[in-house]
Amino acid sequence: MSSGTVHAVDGISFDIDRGEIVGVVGESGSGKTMTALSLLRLVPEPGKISGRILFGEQDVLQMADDEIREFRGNEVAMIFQDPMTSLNPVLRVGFQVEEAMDAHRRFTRQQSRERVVPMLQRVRIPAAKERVKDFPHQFSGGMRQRAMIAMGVSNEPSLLIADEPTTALDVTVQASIIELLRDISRELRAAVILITHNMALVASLCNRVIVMYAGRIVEEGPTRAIFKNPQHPYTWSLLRSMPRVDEVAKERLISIKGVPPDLAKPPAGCKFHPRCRFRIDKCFTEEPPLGEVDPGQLARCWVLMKNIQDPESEAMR
Amino acid sequence: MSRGTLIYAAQRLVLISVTAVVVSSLVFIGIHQLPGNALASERRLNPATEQALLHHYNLDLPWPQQYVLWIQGLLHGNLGESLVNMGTQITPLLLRETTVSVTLGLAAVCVTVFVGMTLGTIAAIRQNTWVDYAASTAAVVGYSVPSFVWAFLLILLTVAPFYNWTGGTFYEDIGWGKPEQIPVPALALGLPYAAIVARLTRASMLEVIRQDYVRTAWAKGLKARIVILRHALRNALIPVISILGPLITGIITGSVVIETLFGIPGLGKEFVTSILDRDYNIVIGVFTFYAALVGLANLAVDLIYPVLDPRIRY
Amino acid sequence: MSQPTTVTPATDPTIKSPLVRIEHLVKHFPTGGAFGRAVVHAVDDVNLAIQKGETLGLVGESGCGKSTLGRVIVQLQPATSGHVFFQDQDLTRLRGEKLRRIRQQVQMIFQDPYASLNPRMTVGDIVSEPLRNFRLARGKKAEQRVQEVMRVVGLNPGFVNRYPHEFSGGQRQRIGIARALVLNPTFMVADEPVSALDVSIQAQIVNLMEDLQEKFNLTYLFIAHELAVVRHISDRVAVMYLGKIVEIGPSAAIRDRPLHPYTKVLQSSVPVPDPDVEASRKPILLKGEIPSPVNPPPACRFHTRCPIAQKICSEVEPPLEMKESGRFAACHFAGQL
Amino acid sequence: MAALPQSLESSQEQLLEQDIADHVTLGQDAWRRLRRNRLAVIGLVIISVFIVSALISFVWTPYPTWRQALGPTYQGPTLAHPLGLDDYGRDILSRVMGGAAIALSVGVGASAIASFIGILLGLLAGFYRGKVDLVISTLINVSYGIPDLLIALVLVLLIGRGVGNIILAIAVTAWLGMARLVRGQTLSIREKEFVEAARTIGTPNAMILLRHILPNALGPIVVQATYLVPAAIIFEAFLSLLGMGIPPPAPSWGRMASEGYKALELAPHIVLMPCAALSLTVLAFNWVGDGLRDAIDPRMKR
Repeated sequence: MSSGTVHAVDGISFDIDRGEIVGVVGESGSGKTMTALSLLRLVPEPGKISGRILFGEQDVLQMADDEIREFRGNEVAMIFQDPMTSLNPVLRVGFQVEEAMDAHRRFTRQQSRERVVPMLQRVRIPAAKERVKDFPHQFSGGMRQRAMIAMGVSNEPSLLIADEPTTALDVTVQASIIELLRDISRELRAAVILITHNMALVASLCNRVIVMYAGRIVEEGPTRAIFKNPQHPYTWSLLRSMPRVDEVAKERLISIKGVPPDLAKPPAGCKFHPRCRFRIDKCFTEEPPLGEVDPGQLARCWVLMKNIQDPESEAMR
Repeated sequence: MSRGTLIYAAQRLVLISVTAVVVSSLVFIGIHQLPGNALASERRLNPATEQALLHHYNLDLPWPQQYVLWIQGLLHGNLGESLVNMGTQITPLLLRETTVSVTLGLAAVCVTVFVGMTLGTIAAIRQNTWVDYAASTAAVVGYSVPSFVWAFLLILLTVAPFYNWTGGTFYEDIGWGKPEQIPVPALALGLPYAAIVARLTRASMLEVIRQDYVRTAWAKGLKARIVILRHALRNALIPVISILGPLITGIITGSVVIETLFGIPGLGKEFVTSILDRDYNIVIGVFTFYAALVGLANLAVDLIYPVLDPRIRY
Repeated sequence: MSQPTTVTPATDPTIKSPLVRIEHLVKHFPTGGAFGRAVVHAVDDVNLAIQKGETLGLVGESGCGKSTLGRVIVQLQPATSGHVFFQDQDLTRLRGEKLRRIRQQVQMIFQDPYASLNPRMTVGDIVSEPLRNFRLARGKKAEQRVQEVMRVVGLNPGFVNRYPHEFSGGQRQRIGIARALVLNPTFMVADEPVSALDVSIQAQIVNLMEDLQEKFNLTYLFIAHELAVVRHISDRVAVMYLGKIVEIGPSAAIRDRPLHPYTKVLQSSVPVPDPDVEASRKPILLKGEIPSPVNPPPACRFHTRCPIAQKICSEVEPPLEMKESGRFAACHFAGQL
Repeated sequence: MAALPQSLESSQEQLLEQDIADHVTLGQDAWRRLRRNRLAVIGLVIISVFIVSALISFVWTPYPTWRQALGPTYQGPTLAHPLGLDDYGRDILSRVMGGAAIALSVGVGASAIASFIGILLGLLAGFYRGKVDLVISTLINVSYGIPDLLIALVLVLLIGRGVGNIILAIAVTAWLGMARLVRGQTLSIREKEFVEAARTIGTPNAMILLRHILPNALGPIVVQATYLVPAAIIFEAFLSLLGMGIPPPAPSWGRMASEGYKALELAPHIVLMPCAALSLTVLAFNWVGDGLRDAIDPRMKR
């Protein structure tokens, strides 16, 4: 592999309000996980973050080590993709939840201990009283993810980041975890960032969607607008490249040709142009800005889908 | 200790005994295939005395019969009599020497584990700093220098002037049994293996630090000390335990050399002496003891696993 | 086939010219239980027929035995009992050279595009290995054939001397397809061929497989855990739960009116990329966990979690019987959820 | 074989040249990484120096390695004798050079024999499993229950002390580790999808072993074989120290150390010179081994 700077995430900026569920969609390597990790300054070495991450009035990137420690798991909690590996295998599940509360001064030791079982009950772990003493390997994947959520919400954070929380789970389990996330976010009145590659999940859960490609936001807007009226060719093609469980006829899928770019050597101009079926000459040389296409909807494209007549047959060519 | 663990340990003890018997049987049979009789050949004996001696040691019988007699003795814990020093019972002799070897071996294991794990952990959490480079370099040098060279260096640097050393095998001249005599041979034995443990601990620690559950621990807002000690180190030690078995066998091997060099009256020195003296009865006896020792050491290591890792149950 | 009057999916009269017929196929694994007696019931009494030229989809959650079934069909693992008839040859009876010969006809596409290609071989070596194994072509002729197949699957034939690690996941999956295709097989088992790929790449592979089927008259068994993908590509779908097939039927029929409650649950669990549909979709949430295949529940295996289970479900096992023409379901209360 | 159509327009994805990373074979890649590893390069240089002096020692040494009384016994380093003289007044430099030949031939010889046996048995045990594996694994596990030095000592007693016999006595136990490694590798590689794929395309067993399993286990095998060389060198020194090594007057480093040990305080150079040569050789091999390991498996790199 060649060395050099990989701009996993480049020029990302977005806001999120309390009570909102924002979906960040993108394929592997699009930088969505890195964005989430940078919010907690958890980007692995030798990664660097620059810019500003404002949480209320505080800039996360300017915080001292002690402050960021207080911030993590307290103000902002994170749920990771793989529940099989995200819990420490040698510590009891209950203890790992208790520890999350102990790390911050919100509760006394005694209170933390007493809150563990109610927390596990809140995420609907059956027989929580008995299972609190179990080790992670005695839990199924779905149960572990519930325990992770219990850990995340135990300090009643104001922002919850869920990084592909259901990808590693079976569909039937997935459905119940999504329901749980929906309820929890309502109860907590917390902001939620859902990071996923699954467009359908976003449609089901989020108010607002951010679509990422090659480390950039390519489209952003209210969920309905993005799904009903996508303006970036990437969003548009992605939506048509997936078979739907409720689809009527066996239609041909629209495929996006080629492969996502190597971020160590990103293409010039628009990062999507090598795979784009609607590109124009300008796309090869100049990167488009993220511009407003409709009230509240932004897209990074010179062309925009609304300017293309009959894109379906164009894409099938 | 759970019932399952006790049953497991009991099964292993039976297996260890069987292995010890099988190993010594193989050596017994192997040695009895040697040409000539087993009595030391240098001594000129008149035929009558020789016959009497052969009879005394049952050497006049065909070897399968000797083997049956020997096995019967072994099952009663009797390993027979030394061929060189007639009248010396082997079992009590080897038991006495085993205490010496085990004391030394345990000290060496302590050196190995404490020095190795501490160095490895520090190197891992200070990854890519001069501390790490120094520790890593020390580790390669540490196990590239064999135990006996460590012994020479340690003698030259410390003990020689202190004990007014005069030459020859060291502890033979001044006797063995004082606690202050243990550190030097224990260090010599332990240092190469400490280096191996350090390398492994470092690698394992670096692996564990990248694990998802450690990231979870950071994301929870735990203090760095807690993340390292509670979440990382304990998991990092699990693979390190797995080399303790072979490592103990290595230390036992090394002790053969170190005991002989230092003149420490342990099993290893007994083995070398008896093999040079062709005292086959003792040679076979030492094999029996070593097989049991290695087995017990490995059992002890295996019993540590479930303590560290709840996923392992016997 | 003890009662010739009963129609099983293997003897489905709507399958006019079956290429593959699976009868009472069972695969049990011994597992390291207390005394080595425990057995994983990975595949239990499966009956199936696959029509020549069709795609049969096999869908189920992790651990349901769908991959094992695929492996037993291509004889990567021996069956515990039962038969796999391929053009009237029983594959489970074939050994050694005869089994090797049949592999010209029966091929497999694997799930993991990274693990399924030997990292020490070039693409050319990988794709030409089947030709060498059966001495079908050598030298220039083999080279030509390899380039031809590479072009067909959409790979640049100039890359024959490259190693797999130089390709992306989707390209590797194409190499795997080329390796299977080079022998001109009639039947392909595809074990989760798109699960490990990025969404934008999945469509490429699905489209490619559809095209290849049309051009070469291939018959597919397409295994996946995603109902949407399976139904998209398949003519008929079989749903598996804990080692048993619980429902088989034409794709469209299964979408419109699933007969087995488990199929219905699966269907309702999958989100759809449409906020309007999602606003009204109510997933049917299952209680409890998937039981262990070591001790599957008695009678109907789904009864412990089924929303409409009755007493009879825990007492009498519902047979997988024909409910309508070409539709089978193993449920006492089929179509009632 | 039916002809395939030339192209399939509809699914043909135009593959662009830049989609493909720079073309490097795995071997070239590993070699490039090894060359960038400073310690490994130093190790290679040290080993070359020892190999060259070992080769020279066959035809020429400053003094004959066996000639005694070249000067005062126990004499420290001088211009005429850069490493000094030993207790018989022999030239230590000449003897260290001669010792290099012995050490390297024992090390490389034992490593080669042990690797051959270990790879063969490990492959068989891992690939065929069942009874073959049971026999080989039992053999390995029982042998692990006894310190290897004891076995070697008894063996030397039985077969004698020539260089060949010493190599044999070391290899008799040294293959165990290699066999265990190769067995483990084989067991894990045979479960990989590409081996299953090889079976589905009708590859015969022998070819699966040679073409698919062995090349993929080669990395760890090479590393282990490299580590076996210094281990065997130390082992030979152990045997010599215990008086069971290559018989005098052959200048084995271990024997030199054990002879000089009596005068450790009086003339430490007699012990330290061969010990330094020994440790340096071992260190060099370990550096190369570490470098190879990092080069072959870049994930393990610091």
